[in-house]
Amino acid sequence: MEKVKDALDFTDFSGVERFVLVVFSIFLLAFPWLGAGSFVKAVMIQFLLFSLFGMGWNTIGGYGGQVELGKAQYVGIGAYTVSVSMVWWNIPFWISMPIGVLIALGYSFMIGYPLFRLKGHYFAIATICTSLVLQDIFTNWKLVGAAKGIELPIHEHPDFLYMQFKSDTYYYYFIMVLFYIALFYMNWFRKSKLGYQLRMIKDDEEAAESLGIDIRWCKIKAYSIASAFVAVGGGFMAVYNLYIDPVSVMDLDLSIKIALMAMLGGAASLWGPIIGAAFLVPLDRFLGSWLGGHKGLIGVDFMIYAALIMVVSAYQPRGIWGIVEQLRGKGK
Amino acid sequence: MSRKQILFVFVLFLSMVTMSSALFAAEKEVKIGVLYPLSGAAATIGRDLQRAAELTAEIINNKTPGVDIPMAQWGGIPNLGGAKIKLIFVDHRGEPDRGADLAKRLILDDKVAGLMGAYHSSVTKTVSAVAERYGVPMINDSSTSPELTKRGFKWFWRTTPHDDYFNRDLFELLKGLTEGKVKGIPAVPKDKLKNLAYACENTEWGSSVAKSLEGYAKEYGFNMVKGILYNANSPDLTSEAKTLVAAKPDGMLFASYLSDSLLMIRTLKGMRAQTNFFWGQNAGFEMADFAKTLGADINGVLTRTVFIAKLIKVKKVAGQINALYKKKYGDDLTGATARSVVGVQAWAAVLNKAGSVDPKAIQKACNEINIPANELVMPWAGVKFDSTGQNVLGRGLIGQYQKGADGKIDLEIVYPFDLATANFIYPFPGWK
Amino acid sequence: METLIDALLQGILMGLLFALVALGLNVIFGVMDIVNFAHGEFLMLGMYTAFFTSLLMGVDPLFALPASALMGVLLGLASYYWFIKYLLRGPAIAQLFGTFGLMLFLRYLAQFLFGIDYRILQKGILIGKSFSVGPFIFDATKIAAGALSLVAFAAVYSFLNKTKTGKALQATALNKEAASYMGIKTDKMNAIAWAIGGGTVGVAGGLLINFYYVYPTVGLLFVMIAFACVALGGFGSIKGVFFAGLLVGILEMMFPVFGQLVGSDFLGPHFKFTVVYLAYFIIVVFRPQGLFGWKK
Amino acid sequence: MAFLEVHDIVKDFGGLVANSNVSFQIEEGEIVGLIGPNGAGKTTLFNCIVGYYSPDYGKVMFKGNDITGFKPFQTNQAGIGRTFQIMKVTTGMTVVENIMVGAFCRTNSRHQAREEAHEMLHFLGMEEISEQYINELPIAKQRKVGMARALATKPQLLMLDEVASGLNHTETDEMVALLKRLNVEKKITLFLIEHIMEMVMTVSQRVIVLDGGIKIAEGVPGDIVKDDNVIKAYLGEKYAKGR
Repeated sequence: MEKVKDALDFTDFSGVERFVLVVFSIFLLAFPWLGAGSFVKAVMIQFLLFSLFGMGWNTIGGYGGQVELGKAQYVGIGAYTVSVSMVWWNIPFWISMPIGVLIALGYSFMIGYPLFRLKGHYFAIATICTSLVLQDIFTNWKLVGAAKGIELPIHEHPDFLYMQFKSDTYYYYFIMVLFYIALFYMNWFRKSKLGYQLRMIKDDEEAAESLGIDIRWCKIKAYSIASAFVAVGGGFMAVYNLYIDPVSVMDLDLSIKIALMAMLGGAASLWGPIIGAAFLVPLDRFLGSWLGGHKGLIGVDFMIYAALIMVVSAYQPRGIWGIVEQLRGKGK
Repeated sequence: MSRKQILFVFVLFLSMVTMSSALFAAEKEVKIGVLYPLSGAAATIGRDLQRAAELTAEIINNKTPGVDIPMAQWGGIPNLGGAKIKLIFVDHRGEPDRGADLAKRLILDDKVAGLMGAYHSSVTKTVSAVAERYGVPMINDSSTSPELTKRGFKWFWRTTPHDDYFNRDLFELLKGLTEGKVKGIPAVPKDKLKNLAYACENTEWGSSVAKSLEGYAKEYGFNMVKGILYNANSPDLTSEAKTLVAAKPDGMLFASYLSDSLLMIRTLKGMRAQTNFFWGQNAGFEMADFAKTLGADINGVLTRTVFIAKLIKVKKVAGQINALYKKKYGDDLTGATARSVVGVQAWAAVLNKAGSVDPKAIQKACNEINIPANELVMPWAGVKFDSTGQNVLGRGLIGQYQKGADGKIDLEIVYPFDLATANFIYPFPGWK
Repeated sequence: METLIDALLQGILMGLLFALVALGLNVIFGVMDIVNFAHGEFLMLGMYTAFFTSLLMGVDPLFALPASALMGVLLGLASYYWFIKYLLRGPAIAQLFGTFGLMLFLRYLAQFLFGIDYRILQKGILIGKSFSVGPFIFDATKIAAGALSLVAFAAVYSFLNKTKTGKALQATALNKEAASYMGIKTDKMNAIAWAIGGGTVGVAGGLLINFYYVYPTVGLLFVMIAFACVALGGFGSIKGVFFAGLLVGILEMMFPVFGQLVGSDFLGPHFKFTVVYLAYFIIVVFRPQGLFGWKK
Repeated sequence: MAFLEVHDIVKDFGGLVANSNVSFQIEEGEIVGLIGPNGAGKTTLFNCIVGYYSPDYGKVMFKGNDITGFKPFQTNQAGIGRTFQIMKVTTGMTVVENIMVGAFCRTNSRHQAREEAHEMLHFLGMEEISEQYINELPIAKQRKVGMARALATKPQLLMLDEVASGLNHTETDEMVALLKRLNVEKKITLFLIEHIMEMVMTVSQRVIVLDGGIKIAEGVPGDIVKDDNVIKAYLGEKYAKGR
């Protein structure tokens, strides 16, 4: 009960932040009725999805300070579990998604145990490698469609059990609910024992160890939590796109995007991943959509995107949220 | 200014607005959303596809002298009051989820009458799923995964033949070779080309080609001695090439994109690989850059395709449209780009038959359409969809790169036998 | 047996090139503790430089090497002074993403400037030539690339160990603070590291253009392997990256042959780089500082 | 059975012997100092006990349990706290949050941890800096935060690494008073590495002297100052300079 209270308790934030949160929430709730176009709606879904990913990454990458660049493998595990069990055994989404999360958790413990022997850059590159290995395996694994991927059967009528709807509005509200669960969880997490211990580990591993913290175990736990988060998002991707293949759900690009958004928004802050996704997702989609069709401008959208990443990482390594805090005269 | 004057100006302004909108209304449009990979790994192909589609739309929208098909004299869709086709291009970068989002944009925001694209079979899968969900017709011009038309979709049609056709063509050619049907050479004993080996890139397309090749090899009584799937993004294909060469096959079959096809041929050349023939399953092998880059090295290499510039010898309209394209962009049409031309042609014909942009009417028109062969740039018997949405009148070509008298490398048609434009070079003459 | 030896030799040739690509990455890392994601893009620009120099000036691509080396050095210096310097204030993760941004920027700048076409050189002394030794056939370009890679390694190695600047560079790599007390300017050392890093990868690009095609995203193919090489050999170790490069080359070449010998289609070439990544993971778990690493 | 027993600790860094057969005991409630010249192997010995290094040979017993080869977090959970000579100056957490992390060692409740952290700050008289970041504090305060953090894990034995280095005279006196208070009020056994002789001599009940990795003397401060070996190894040099 105390945990729930903690999760819903935002009182340690400033009045402005809470006000923005309320306004933002009202906006999110009302959004489908504001008459925005479907592409904007699709972008909003992407935004919420990547916020979810980013919040997950933030546990290990932000609070734990570990350069984790292999989250896509867990997106893939979530997406593949949902797809495979739906195509083969006709298992509803609401059963297969938790199974996917469990598999992701189990796998993350298995991988995390050796992985967290490593530190710094060795760790970062090892996370990339594990993700690539899993992607290669899925690319060649005939049982799960290999490179062809898996197509989910389209149901004639909307079906809540299998999460199939005609209108994106339903998907929107579904991912929004997931987003809020994640937000509340993260709000609890940052105040939890593990949250504090991770921040200590990030600051000073030696000192953390002397304070009775089992560093490796803490990191593994955070890594697994992050993996569970992205596996949920992966399951959503499967029912939303109705088609997955190793490239769309397991690529290195996706791993980097997840980490990049959280980091750019502001790692180790509750709002960071949300802000990051709110900047980069629309930037990516709208710029791509506007400029992509124009000959002679191919690549310009990426250059703008890249320049933004460069400027933020050089100017304020704590990300956009860091800039906001700086402007408000808080922190340094 | 007095009130009267203001009123006057206001009325004037209003009337101008109404007039101009009425003027614009006269220029009616039908919007078709086109999804191509305009950036990312397949951007080169995407660019060419876009060019070809644009050119075709221009030909249909404006009366074009010198192109002898009825469509070129329409100046818009006749049954839609001369409405112009407006293609809205979007860039999916080869990402299925981006394709799906863009398809929603095209359908719901841009209110397109239908969709076309998306080259990558994987993207076509998500895009067609969106189209199916919203009940909007999609004519696929350029994805060749056989599975696309095996899904029971009601809003999906495909003009191009799929990979099964092409792979069967190869074995038909081989069969013809043993029976002496091929232009310019006597029959080859079957045991001289019984053993085959393939190397296919390991994404959706390559791996399904591999599967289908194995199936046909069995059916036609050939022996697949080695088959490998490889990663097209590999910086080095030496070990793949070695594996192939080590199997000592009579023929090597490939499904490769551009970068890996170049690397593969160069690597094989470096090893002085010996075999009787090389065959490429389109994509990399038939792109303009393939011949430009490899030059005389590929004298004798085969590629499946649906369009070869030499077709202009046997097909007038192909020559005319090709000339327009070449004049504008400097290249000949290829299998990929010619399919894009047919895609737009099919859309124009369907819209004209439907006489409406109502999806139901278009659906009906698609199911009933029958475009005669002489209106297409392709050497097909026409465009006519079966109940799965597959065009049953399409057929593939097999071309062979041959060094002409002027030393230039050109694609000659060697299959189907009735369209052959040159003598078949067999066996592979060896590396330069 | 013959195929095994052949694979081994080819693997060594390829490995030398992988090592050369990874060398610059490791010099930069050794001195500054930064993993440069944009390294592959340096390679790509080196390739373009050699390509255009050779094409426009009509010289053989081998003689375009100095141009691409120069391009690499300038690129390294420009990146350092105009961008990387400002990244150093932030945590490691911000640095990583900073260089990632640089990577995207350079890649799409190249796409904007040079277009998306694949470009490959047609003419050159060595291009398309091969010769055989006994049962083995070698690409002339690959032999040349391997030999020049050895030269480059020797040059960098002796620079680091024989010259005063090189020793200062090593001192900085070992302990930045101590080195700066001794009057070594960290800023200058960093810049030199970037110059070497860019220069060597520029050379690698110039060599690569002899048998590989260039297009804006070509760097990605090589940079992942370079990462694995650097981490495998040990961050900051020149010797390490050399042997790790060879190891990766040999592994990549031998694995499919091995699969063929045991008659398994499963162990085919489609897993050849998977094996490299897996090997990295396993080795590093048992030896967390890489094969030759000395840094904690 | 003594509170902490160290038997024959040997630690060898690739030929460089840092500790060689060091043995000693500490009784519950004592304040023991560990001194020696630079490079005598003091910090290595500390690290061997706490678990940052595992000794090549020898045994560490704490309250009758063998804790040799324990990881640092395990020795901490067993009841040994430690401080560091150098606090990493980071901006990630405020003072109170730092101390809370220590308190989390014994509780899972955030509210209890926060309460305990505030109690600790109160005990140390540092409530006014609770919301500051460590890098905003002077070095003496930083040290105290480090101690507070370790104390929050409720250790029975607290090992302090050069807790007085860099402090001025008043600050050192305050530190001495604080250590004594800890020993009396909180019943914590203290074991300190120290460089500043005067401080060790005033605060310790017993002193152990290391030189070149070997224990050369052990006894009450009064005797140690007179010990020939110690004077030769350590004091001698220093006194000689002084004169």
